[in-house]
Amino acid sequence: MAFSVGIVLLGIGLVAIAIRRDLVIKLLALGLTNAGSILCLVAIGDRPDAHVPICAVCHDVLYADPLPQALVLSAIVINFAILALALVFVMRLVEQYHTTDSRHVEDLVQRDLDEGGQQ
Amino acid sequence: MILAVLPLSRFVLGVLCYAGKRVSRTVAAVGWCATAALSIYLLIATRDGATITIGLGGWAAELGIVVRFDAVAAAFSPLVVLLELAVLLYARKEDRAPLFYALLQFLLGAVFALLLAQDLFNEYVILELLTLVSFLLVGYERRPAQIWASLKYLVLASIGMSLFLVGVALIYRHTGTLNLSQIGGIIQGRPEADWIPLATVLLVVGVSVKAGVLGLSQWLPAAHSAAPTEISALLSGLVIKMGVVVLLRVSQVFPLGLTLQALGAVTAVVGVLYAAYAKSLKRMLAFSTLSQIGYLVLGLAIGTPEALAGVLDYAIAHGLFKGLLFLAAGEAARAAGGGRFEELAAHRELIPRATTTALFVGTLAIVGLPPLAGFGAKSALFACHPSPFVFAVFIVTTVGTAFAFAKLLPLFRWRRGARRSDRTSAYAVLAVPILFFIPFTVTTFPSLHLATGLEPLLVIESLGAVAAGLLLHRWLGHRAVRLPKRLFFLEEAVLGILLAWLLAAILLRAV
Amino acid sequence: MIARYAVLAMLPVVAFVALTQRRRLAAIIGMGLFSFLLAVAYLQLHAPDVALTEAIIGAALTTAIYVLAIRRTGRLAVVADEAPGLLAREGDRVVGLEHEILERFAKHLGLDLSVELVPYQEVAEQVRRGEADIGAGGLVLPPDVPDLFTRPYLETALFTIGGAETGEGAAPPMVRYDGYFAELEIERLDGAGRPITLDLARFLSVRVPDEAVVRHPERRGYSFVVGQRRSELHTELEAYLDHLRETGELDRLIRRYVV
Amino acid sequence: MRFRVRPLSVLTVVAACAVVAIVLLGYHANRPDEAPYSTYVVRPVEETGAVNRVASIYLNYRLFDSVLEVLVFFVAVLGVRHYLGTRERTAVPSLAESEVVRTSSALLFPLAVLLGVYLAALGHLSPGGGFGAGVIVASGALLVSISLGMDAIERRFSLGTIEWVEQGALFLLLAATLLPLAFGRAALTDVLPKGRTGQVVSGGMIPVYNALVGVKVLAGSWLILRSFVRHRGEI
Repeated sequence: MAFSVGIVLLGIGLVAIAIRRDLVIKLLALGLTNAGSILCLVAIGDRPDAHVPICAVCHDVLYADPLPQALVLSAIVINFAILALALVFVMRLVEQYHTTDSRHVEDLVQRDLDEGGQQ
Repeated sequence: MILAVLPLSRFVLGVLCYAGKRVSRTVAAVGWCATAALSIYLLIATRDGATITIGLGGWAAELGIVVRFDAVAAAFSPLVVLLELAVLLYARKEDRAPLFYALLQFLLGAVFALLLAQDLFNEYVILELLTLVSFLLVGYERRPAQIWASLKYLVLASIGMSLFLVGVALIYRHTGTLNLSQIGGIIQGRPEADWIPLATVLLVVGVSVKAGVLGLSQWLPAAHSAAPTEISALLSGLVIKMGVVVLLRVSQVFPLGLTLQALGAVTAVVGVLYAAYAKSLKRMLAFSTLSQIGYLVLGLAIGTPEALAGVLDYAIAHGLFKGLLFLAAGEAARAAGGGRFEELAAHRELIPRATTTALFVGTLAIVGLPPLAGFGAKSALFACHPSPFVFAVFIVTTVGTAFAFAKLLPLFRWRRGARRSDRTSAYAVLAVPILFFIPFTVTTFPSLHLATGLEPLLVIESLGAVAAGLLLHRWLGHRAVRLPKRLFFLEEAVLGILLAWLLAAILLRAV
Repeated sequence: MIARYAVLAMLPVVAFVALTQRRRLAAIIGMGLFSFLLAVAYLQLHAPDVALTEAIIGAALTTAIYVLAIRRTGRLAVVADEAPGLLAREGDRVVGLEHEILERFAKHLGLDLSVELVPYQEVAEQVRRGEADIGAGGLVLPPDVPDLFTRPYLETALFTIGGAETGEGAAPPMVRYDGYFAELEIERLDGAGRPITLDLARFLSVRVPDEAVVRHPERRGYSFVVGQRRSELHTELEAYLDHLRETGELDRLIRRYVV
Repeated sequence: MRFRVRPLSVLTVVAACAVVAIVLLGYHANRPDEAPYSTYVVRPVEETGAVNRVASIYLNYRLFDSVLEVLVFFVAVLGVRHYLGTRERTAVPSLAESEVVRTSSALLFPLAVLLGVYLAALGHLSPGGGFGAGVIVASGALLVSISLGMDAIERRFSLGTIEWVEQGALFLLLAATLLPLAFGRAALTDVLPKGRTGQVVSGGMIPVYNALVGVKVLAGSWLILRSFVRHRGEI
């Protein structure tokens, strides 16, 4: 169940990145895509009857696999890092072009390149 | 022990770079010397094809992270050393800030870490670090075009890595490990297991975005042509290959064949098409990188040990000549006051002679004229008897590359009294191995057993391809063709990733 | 068990609702809520460490930087020329039919309206260059309808004043509004000037001298202009105008401001 | 919300649905009945000394990943500062208008510090860890800036100091991973005694790493937050 939800979230995120033209919303959707993949990873380590993987002696109790959880900690931080940077880049683009519409930005960048000549 | 030091020391040096401008240059020099020494030591230690494996933190493969110095790492480390030297020599004249050198250290540390990595999640983290650092370096000068290119790069790479992570989840679920050789062992035990195709598609498509395979790589031309010169050289010569390295490691474990053939063929042909009609030099080089990534992926698809050796050989050769071309293109564009072909041709007397020579050497190598780097590597790929389809793609790409680079011909008229370049040493570092590529590879990688002879048939084939390219240029070169730009927009790129995923899934029978 | 499924099932719903919001702030808060729910889901998946990290980084820190980055409310930037009755200064305020429509539209989008008055010729140009979202101020829909314009919301007519009888077509662009009508009376309508084309709103507010030749009106319509690549905004505006037409609100407004 | 229906959008939706469907079908058709019994379950706690198994993996078995992850965060901070740092507003007034908000946000700061220290110090025994701790304290500092204004804080802790702290902590962290080489052990090895399981002082290097990561992330996320406050509302 949790794995399926993760995949669905990933799908929603991808569609939103492709359809919504506002760059800020695109970034939110990217966050959703990443969150979906992370949910998948957490889901595979879990079993309904499991315990939390914090225990001194763990032989006789069944607990959730700690490895995916440890991996996910890294992944969450990495995704935050990417989002923060991407947001800053959007801010710079807005400062330059006064729009967050991706098509619009694409046109304006193209126009700048055509006018200014590429290096 | 050296294996852990190689990447980690680079990160330490990166932090030290902040002490100031002069310190950062010293640190960069120290870092280069140390890496060169360590690489030479490792190459000598693995001359006989041996590998060195250690578990970081003293843990075995099922618990911790294992790093290994194998043929792939051995093949790439001389390239890293040479490219880094050239970039440092070039950047000396550019007056870069400490941040630049710090990021450079991080980038190279991550490159080494990736060359040594044997663990799926470890590769994920390193790829993300690479993405982020190169993302910063692409937009380093903060021009809007660079920022937009970086943003697209980041979004697409992040989508790719999300898919990769889902693949990792599936694999871990079924094998209980992340170590690639252990996974390989489990898969060999049950090659028919139903989950394997699905996991493979997720992994391969995820990595392909990073590696710049078309349908997934719309960020590449924008990012590589917009970046500062040295960074373009590093990205095209080295960083993009890291995706190929991961793809190679994955393809050694998971059966991929047809998927890679399809993706590689499309990339190679489309890349060369766009390169042929690009209007500026840097953009053409970027598209040509795209086509050559397709080439490498086709080599991976053949899958025999000789083909893998050929892939490594070509990756190194491409790193050398593409690095050289990008460096020279940067200086040429600045000297001529613009990077478009008409501007370059109009002001060609302003371009220093060393730069023109470097462009010339790079062009000869990239079109595969014997006995330069491009030829040696290409012959290694041809020698492994590809299928007629792959062979046809090889021929089309070679002819197309010659056609595209024929646009540089007006620059190559010999003339007197041209200006002197102050970056000659940077070019020399790359040009010398290109000119003496065959002896260079034979002495550096004895364990790869490369096919290096100048077989008459191959020589004729390559000369024929170049001649065909030149003839095409005579006939069609003046025609201006506008290829659709939409292919490289962000929304279309997302659709491209999805479609490529579906194609790969169908080819691998994951449905 | 049921709680577990409930939280998991809510996740896609919340994400979908959040990402279909028109207002950025709403979308950001929606995704913050989503992150919080996700943290709860992680707790139920026996991953307290992950839940904690997600709550701190995903729900708190990410939302914080988004909220800090965006403007409190977005801006709908409008450039316009003055057109009496449609959009004109009155003291230090701008009033008129078009202003009313745009103000309502901005409110509908959750944006603040900002109107900048520029010369007539520059309106379309500024919108095309992307310096403003919408152009307004009694813009007359050209006969070769480029897709930048909305469908006309109000009928109008063009009158040509002055000039020779044969000066058909090639109407010169209008001059600045600032002091425009005054100039018109003194300088341009002395019989020797080139012909001037005026739309109904501007024509009615000009005192046309008796000796001036006024040629037959040409039926046209007023509309707004939206940037070339802003098709999302274009669709929104078109849909909003339709909504005004259907509810009869547009008629009421026209009667209030124009007739 | 009205969207204009474009062929591209329709195609994207269809393709995304197909991808989701293939993954879901593939996953559910081949799902093994049980998740694999993790290798880490059978390892004795004494091996790493951490009761929290996630922390033992995160900061011992697979420490290399975590070091790289901290580097990723460091690079992100660099990036944010590099791209936003060019022209800053000189004075940022306090963000909150109401007196109540101002007072209460200042009161929350000690709580944030307390929570942060708790999470970092006991990360090997209970959920938590250096990263979350750093972010919480930085957010607390943001609340203080709401009540006092950004400039008041920056007069006290200059930008240079905070950058210095961040780089210093990262340097120490990297040095600590290389330190075992001096003892003739593999890099990234835990060389400290593991201590009595369940005690606050146990877990070998894990609490040390937690502390270093905490300081590094505190400085880093403060740098990010202050950059965003200085450039508030630019989109």
